[in-house]
Amino acid sequence: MTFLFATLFYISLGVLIVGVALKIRQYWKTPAPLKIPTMPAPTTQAGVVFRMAREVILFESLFRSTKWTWMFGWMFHFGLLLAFVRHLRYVMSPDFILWPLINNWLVQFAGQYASLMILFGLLGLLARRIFVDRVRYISAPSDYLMLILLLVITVSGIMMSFVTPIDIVSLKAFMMDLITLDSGHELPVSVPLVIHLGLVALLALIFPFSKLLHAPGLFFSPSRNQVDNPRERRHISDWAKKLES
Amino acid sequence: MKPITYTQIEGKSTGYWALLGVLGAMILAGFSASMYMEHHGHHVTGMTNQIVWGMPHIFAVYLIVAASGALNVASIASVFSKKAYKPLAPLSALLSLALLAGGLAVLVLDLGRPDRLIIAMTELNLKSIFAWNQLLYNGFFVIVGIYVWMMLEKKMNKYTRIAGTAAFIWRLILTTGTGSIFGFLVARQAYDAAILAPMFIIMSFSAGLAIYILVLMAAYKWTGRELGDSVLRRLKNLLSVFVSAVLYFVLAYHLTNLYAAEHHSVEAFILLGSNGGGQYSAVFWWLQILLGSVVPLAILFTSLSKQRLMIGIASALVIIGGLAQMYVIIIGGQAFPLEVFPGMEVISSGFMDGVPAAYSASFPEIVLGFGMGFGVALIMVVIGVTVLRFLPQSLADEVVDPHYVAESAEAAA
Amino acid sequence: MKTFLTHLLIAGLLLTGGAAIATDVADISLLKYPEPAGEKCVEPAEKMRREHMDLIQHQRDETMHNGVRGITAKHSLKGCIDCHVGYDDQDKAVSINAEGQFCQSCHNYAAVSIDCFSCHRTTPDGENPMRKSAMTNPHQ
Amino acid sequence: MSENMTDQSRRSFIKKAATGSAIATIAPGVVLYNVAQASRDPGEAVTDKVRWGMLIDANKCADGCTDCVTACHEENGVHQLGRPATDAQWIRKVTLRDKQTGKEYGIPMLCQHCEHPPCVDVCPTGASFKRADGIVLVDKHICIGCRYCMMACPYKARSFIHEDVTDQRDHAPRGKGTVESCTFCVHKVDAGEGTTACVEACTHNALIFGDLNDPDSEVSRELNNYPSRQLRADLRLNQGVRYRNI
Repeated sequence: MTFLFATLFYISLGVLIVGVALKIRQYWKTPAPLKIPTMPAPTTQAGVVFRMAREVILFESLFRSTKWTWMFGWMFHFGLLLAFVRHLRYVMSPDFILWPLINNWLVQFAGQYASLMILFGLLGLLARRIFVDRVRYISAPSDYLMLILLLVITVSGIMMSFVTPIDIVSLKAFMMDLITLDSGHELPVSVPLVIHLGLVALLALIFPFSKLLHAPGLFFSPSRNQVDNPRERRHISDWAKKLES
Repeated sequence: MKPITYTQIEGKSTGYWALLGVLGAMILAGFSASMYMEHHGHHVTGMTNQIVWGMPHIFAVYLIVAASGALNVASIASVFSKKAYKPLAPLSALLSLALLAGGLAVLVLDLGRPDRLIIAMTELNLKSIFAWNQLLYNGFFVIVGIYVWMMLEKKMNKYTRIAGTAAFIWRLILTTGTGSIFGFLVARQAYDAAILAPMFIIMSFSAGLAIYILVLMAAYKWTGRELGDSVLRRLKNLLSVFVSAVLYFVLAYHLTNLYAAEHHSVEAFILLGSNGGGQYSAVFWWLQILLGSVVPLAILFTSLSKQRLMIGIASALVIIGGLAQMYVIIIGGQAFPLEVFPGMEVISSGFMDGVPAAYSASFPEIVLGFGMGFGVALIMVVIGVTVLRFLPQSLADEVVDPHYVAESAEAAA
Repeated sequence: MKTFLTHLLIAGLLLTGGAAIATDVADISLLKYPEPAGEKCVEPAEKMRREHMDLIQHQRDETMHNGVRGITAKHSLKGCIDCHVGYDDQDKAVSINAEGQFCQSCHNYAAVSIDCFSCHRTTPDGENPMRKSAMTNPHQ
Repeated sequence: MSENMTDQSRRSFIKKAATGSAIATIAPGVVLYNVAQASRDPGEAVTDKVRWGMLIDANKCADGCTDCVTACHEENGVHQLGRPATDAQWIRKVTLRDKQTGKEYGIPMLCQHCEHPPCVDVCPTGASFKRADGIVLVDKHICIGCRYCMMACPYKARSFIHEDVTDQRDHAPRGKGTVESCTFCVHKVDAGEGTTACVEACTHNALIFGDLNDPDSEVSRELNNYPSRQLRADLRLNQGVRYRNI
């Protein structure tokens, strides 16, 4: 089991990194022939950064369109952030300089209870797909797959946190082995842990091929990352430049 | 009457960001104060083992009481179908949520173990009115939250009345619960009175409305929106009724106590300042009665209240009077020595039996209570009106007043 | 107990090596703590590692509400401390939540804060009944 | 093997301690009998067959003597920091004068271990609780430090721990931010000693501790034979602590 999971982790991490890198390269190279920032748009670069930050942190445009989706979506994502920070304890050595930020009551507490936020958010998003007619109509199986995958990961995590505790010291030893390319520590096998880790690996594997790419993709959306200055500066994409000259 | 349009405020001006900055600084200061208290322990506050609830509780209880009162304006519209109040309702509900959040933030941060907030919610002793209050507070957030949703979303408008009625009933129970925190304390001479629950309800009416008037005036002045005299006239008349009602309850409470011999000494303590109650009788007569009730009534009942500034001043004085009343009830009630040995005089005691407990509020306590409490409440209102449509574009007389045409016709005639 | 300890010690050593690669700083105190006095824990190590908190909490309710304490309190925190506490060069008991001691080393490694010792004392109170019986080398 | 040894050493330790205290309390005479009556199997839960109580005789309580206070705070590790308004006090000495007759009394005040304790009723989390045998305690694991119990207690018996505490006794955990009060030396009671530190320390025999449900216990016989009173009897709390000669 230990070997299996170690292998799985290296493979899925490799796929995740390479896959996302390739995707980002593709996004980078995709031309944006027209100036199409969503109005009202900022007229300076700093303004664009500020708007992008609001988009990333607060999901501003989603808030303006549908409040319910925003509420569940934001709860899910923010909870995920908190839970992620809590999980850093498994991959950080106690003598690492950032350790006090992780080994900290508030951070661990917030991360633990954020799981309930994630759960509630995901359930809300799932309910939206099932009960809102026009959303159900456009929902593909992969939309459900993502939600259910995340739900099972969340529930198995909640199980380990609140119901059937696992041997986290051994788990950390195993994780540290993976990071330091070491071996010798067994994975403390338990059903929820195997489900949790297995599905996380699966998620990493399909991430580069899924809708979850909206995470890096957001930064490349021309309607968000462009400055509203077509009159001050003429917008020509790279390929168009070549044609011009 | 024209149809009412609600819009967000723009939230781009320097003044807006300055306001957010000030409120943020208040919250930060309040949080730092609580960290300081947590780190050093509560002995750095004015609190002792006799005065166990100090300044933070005054602000917290006041804000919680005011929260349910702030909902009153919405209730008048939704439950009692007064058309003129309808445009005022969304802000009223938002303010009530915000004030409750502010009050609870203070209360939680003043706990000995705020890190055990989860325990407070998972371990409930249902015989405790405090535990019931927790359920009432959480329920209030849910019910008023739904009420706001019904008001703001057009297709849900038809349920506004039901949600509003539920919220109205809930807020009455909630304030009864808050008053009962003191009313159920049989041991203390100043409490142990059933009248405290209804008195807290009346106090909530005046506190909530006073804060509402100030927030409304500020919001409309700072955003340059029109606020007609008709709205303010109604609100200030209502305020004068509520302030009078509070005075009536205070009178009834003290008269009842004065009739019972066992309460004579506590009455002398609060009303006359005898046996070391000087600071409490001073706060009672000067701040609560004179400055916080008589002066505002004098303004509201006379032509002085034709000026907006005076209405604002009266509202501010009502708030000060309400805080003073909380001070007298909470601190004064604890300072009066417990009658552990009736008929006996305490000569000496290892723990200051028989003498009034000393209390002087410390700086961190006040910063926590005021900064955190009002900071959280007001910042929620400011952000709320920026992101959602709580405020009518205009509250000019011709928009709001159902009798506007008639009146102007009369005036013309 | 021995196997548990050996495992943990090996783990500690290996991790020390691992951490050295990861951060370039060798941490020799990692998961190293004084040898417990008794020979065997009240429960199998594997169970203790996962459920010690549940066991202690169950015992605490038994003790607080039902008055079950002393030798009948199998999972008492006091028992943990008596057995696992370390001693310094002056033969003085060291707080069990001090750096390098039993509770702290694991809890720090796993980033789990301990709330017990905001109220409970961290060393045996008076004479430690576990001390003489089994400790071979008091100077850890 | 080592488990056995441990148990034995612990057992003998406890036994020694118990015998020691029995000798110390042999003075009132009947206490030993009391111990036999009230003792239960150590692994057994407490029941309401027993109700622990105390009788305090104001006539015997000596003027200026605070031995009970010292002993209590010593026994339970309640260190004083010289700040009387915020220091914890599990027991205190109070001197009273009858307003009519001018007669003076000295009595120790402690948690009255009410049958209907207001502190238990008001506690939002149930941290304040009454054991089956009538001892009122604070479960500090779930105490959030709201101090409502202190508002509700008619006797000022409870203290909030304002500052960090170190060097607690292991039978009396105490920590900043929680509330505490006299425990009737519950650790001694559970060990079958049937007495408290304050009772042991009183050289004037002003305090008697025992089982109020046992008609033959000394405390019951004294209560039956001579009048006594409860403080604030009007509140109908049926305290476990009774006073005589005030």
